[in-house]
Amino acid sequence: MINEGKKRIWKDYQKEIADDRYFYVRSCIRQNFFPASEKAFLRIMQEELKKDVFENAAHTTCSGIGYHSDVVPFDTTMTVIARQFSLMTESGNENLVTSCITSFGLYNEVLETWKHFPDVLKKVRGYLKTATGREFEIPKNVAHASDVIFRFRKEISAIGVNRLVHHETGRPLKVVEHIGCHYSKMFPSKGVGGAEYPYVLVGMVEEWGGEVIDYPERRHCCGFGFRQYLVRANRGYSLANSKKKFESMKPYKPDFILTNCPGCPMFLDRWQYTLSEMEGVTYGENGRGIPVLTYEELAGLILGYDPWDLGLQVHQVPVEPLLDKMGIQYDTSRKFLGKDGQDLGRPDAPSVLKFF
Amino acid sequence: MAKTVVIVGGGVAGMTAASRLADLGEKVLLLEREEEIGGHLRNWDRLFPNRRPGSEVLHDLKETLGNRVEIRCNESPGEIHSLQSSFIVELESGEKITCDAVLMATGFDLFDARRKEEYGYGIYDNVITSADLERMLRSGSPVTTSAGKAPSRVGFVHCVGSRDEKAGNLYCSKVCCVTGVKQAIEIKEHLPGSEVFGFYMDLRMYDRHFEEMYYEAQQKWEINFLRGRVSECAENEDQSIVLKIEDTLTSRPLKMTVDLLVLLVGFVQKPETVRIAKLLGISIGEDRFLECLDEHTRFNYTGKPGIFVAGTSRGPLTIANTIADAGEAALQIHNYLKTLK
Amino acid sequence: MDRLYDMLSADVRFKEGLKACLHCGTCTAICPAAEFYNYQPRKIVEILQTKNEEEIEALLKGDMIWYCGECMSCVTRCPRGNAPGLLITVLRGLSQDLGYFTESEKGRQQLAIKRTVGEWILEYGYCMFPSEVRPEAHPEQGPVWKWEVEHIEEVMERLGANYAKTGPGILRKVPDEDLQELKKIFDVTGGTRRFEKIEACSRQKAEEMGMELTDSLDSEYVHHIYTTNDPKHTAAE
Amino acid sequence: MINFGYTAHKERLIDYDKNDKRVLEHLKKHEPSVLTCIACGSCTATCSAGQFVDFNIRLVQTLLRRGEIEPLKQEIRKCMLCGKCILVCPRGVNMRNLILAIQTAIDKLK
Repeated sequence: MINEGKKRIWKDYQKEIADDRYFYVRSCIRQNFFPASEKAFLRIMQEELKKDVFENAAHTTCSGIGYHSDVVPFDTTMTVIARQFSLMTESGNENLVTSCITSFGLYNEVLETWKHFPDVLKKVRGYLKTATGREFEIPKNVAHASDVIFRFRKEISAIGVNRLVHHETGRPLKVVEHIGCHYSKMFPSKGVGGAEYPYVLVGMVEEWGGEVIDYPERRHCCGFGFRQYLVRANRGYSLANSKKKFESMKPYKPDFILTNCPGCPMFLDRWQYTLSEMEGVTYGENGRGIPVLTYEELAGLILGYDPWDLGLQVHQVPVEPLLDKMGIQYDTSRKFLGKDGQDLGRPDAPSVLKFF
Repeated sequence: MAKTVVIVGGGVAGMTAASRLADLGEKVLLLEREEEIGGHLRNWDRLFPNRRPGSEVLHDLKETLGNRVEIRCNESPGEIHSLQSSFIVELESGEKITCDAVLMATGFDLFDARRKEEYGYGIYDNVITSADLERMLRSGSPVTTSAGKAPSRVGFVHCVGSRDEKAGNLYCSKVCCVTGVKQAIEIKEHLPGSEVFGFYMDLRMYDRHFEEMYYEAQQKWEINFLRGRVSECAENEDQSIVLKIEDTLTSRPLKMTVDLLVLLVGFVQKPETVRIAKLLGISIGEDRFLECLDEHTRFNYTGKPGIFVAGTSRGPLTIANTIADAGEAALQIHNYLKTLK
Repeated sequence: MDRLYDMLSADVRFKEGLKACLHCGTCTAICPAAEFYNYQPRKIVEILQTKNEEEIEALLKGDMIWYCGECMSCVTRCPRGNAPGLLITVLRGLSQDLGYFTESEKGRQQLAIKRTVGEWILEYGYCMFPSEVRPEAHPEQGPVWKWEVEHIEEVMERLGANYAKTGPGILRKVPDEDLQELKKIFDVTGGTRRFEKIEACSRQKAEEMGMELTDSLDSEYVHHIYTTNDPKHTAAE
Repeated sequence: MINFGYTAHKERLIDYDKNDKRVLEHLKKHEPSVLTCIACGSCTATCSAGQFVDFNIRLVQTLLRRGEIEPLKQEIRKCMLCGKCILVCPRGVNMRNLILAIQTAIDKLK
């Protein structure tokens, strides 16, 4: 592998990412499965980097999962998105940052559609006005939250207390990165580094001391496939795609998987458990899984946040082996406690995947 | 200093046209950017379809040319000014040459394979281009992987940078199909134990002896042709390349590992030619090749009196076609010059 | 009746997604669905390109259009600028608008999606909500998720959410007036009409198939479409 | 073990590296015309059996070359051995003999 070749491509795909004053729209999947990641994003942006990030209680889903499972028509989704723009405009903002990759892809698709078909934009303005009386401006800058963390990766590194290296041997940790399909596969120029060799997560890993592994099935989808997971009869598709990735990455012995999409970390985490129960296979060391992290969780670890504040306890594949390698202290006895230390019991141990 | 004709480009087209014009008694100045004339032919080992050495053809062209025309290497036009019925060619060295006609014989560039990012040229060690392979063959050293081993499986990817809207090139480059078949045979000649595959959409074996060579490749050399455009390459741990295509003849995705992957790069217009064309006010097609007045009958005329075009600056051509094209251009230029007298 | 091809062409996504296919297979080569279903995106484009009404009708009534995962990996690679994944969204839309979706096993699943994700959007303002991802229906979510759901308020509080409460934040209660705006958007833009169409056609189909279909997710028909998977869709074991 | 109600779908792709090319190697010796097919489909167009059953004789060639032995076994059974394909092949492939030789090779290499 010739890294210089990748760097040349990365240079070709530089995108504008706003510097401050972001209007933040949340992700349905992340709020359900990795809520603390969104919390960490705001903490990093507001407390560490002193940036203005606005959130509005009135914003909703972009309806993206409904759109991509085809129960919600395009006109409806475009108008729901127009309403988010209206809330942004109303709050005096023009830089939109999305927590979700499906949303990010859809916002781009909708904006491109409006650019090529001005009549469609006119129609959507009419729909929104009729339905809600609202008007809107098109955002000046649309970024994904991982773009924003990428932009400030050096600042995070500068104030960070942990590095992506083995704390005893100094070996850079081996990272497999997985980019959500809708980040740049439709519009390569909208993603940092393009579609074939996205740089958004690689840049973070390199900056924070780790080493990225490029494995053959790197570009392959995690297998969410919207309706392919949502309906039980189709889940074998979803599972098979993740399995294909695990088998391809396993020989490289990655220390963890880093993701920038809401669905991917959930699937890459849960399907390891499912495959262990279904086929008796595990993909990590000594009967363990390969830990899966969101970029905010990783940034939080670099900044020295408590792993349980980052929500690492709600991963089905335990992340402790990674914390041990990084030399991060954690209190196992507090892993499953409530906010004020209340005893909530603990999850059952899986029968195959090593959990405790 | 006065010259009758300035030929821009000393490749196959330029050399041929210069010879013919000299035959016809015209005074010619041949400009070549590189340190030597010969163009891409200098880099090619053997030629399709008969696999004779390229150096033979180059030698022939040079010999025919003799020292009948003035050749300037390391020289190319900076500015060209149109006067009433003549031109002033201003060289990069600052020298100004007055002439009655200009022949654009500027040739082509090979497609920059790095732009097909999904193939990983310049990233994966064992992805090379047809030009790289030709260089390997010309050097006489054995064909090897980046680790210096003899490859046991070699793949050829057709249409790299051609027939591809994403690369900005909708056209067919014409000569890559047959080059791919030629090189596949050469691999088998060097490494009889290797398996060789060609990944194609159509094999455009349009000229005399081409189809026969394809037949020979299949029958004698047992080269496998799979119909499907390579969609993606990735590198395995051992630096071999895993590629994905649809085997369109079974309608199923297909995955295969090769030790060496050769990208058959097509033709693209030189940016320098586009610059000169703009300077001269001659038209450029959507494919960026130079437009001619009539594709069937007046293909050496640019539409601007005194400015002619020959060879691959007006689109992909084989060497034989280029030679024929340049000969015709010389005759047309000669006829044009007569009208001036 | 309008020609199906014209109805498809009226959609801007169709104009964006269908140029001219040269059957090179770059889409199928890397398509996750082509690998795990008896499916090729190339075939979709091939059929549409024929503009043959019978073939397009068969497409709209068949299983094939429902195999795609809409990952859009095909869009990156096509050398002719086609977007099979985008064409799928248009085909699926029309299949539902014409009521053809109930003719295929995979198409019938739309009712299950409408009754879950579709309705959650309007009820919660989110595509999903923890209380709806029931561990017994989602064993793959594992014991940690089961533990989370059992202690949802405490866990969400620990993780910094504003779970089901007013004001901004994670999993907040989306204000009623905003949910009403969402509903009005669905009414004005055809979202509600699609929901109604999915319900009406599914009820008719359930009757034809002699299955019980009430408003409940536990109805026989919903259970049937949610779990039935004919082996013909995939490679043989 | 938990019953999830589904299993991981099987791959449909042709994994060329893993496939069995021994039958092809055998055929190269015993029916060398196998090498020259250009997948034009003339054989399929004229095929007698193909008029009645779901049989694509051109696919026999392709499956053989890819080393897809299981589907190949299924396909060759459908041939009526009428030999019309030989008449139309522009590359002189003896399809009829090829099919007989495939069966022999499969039996031999079992």
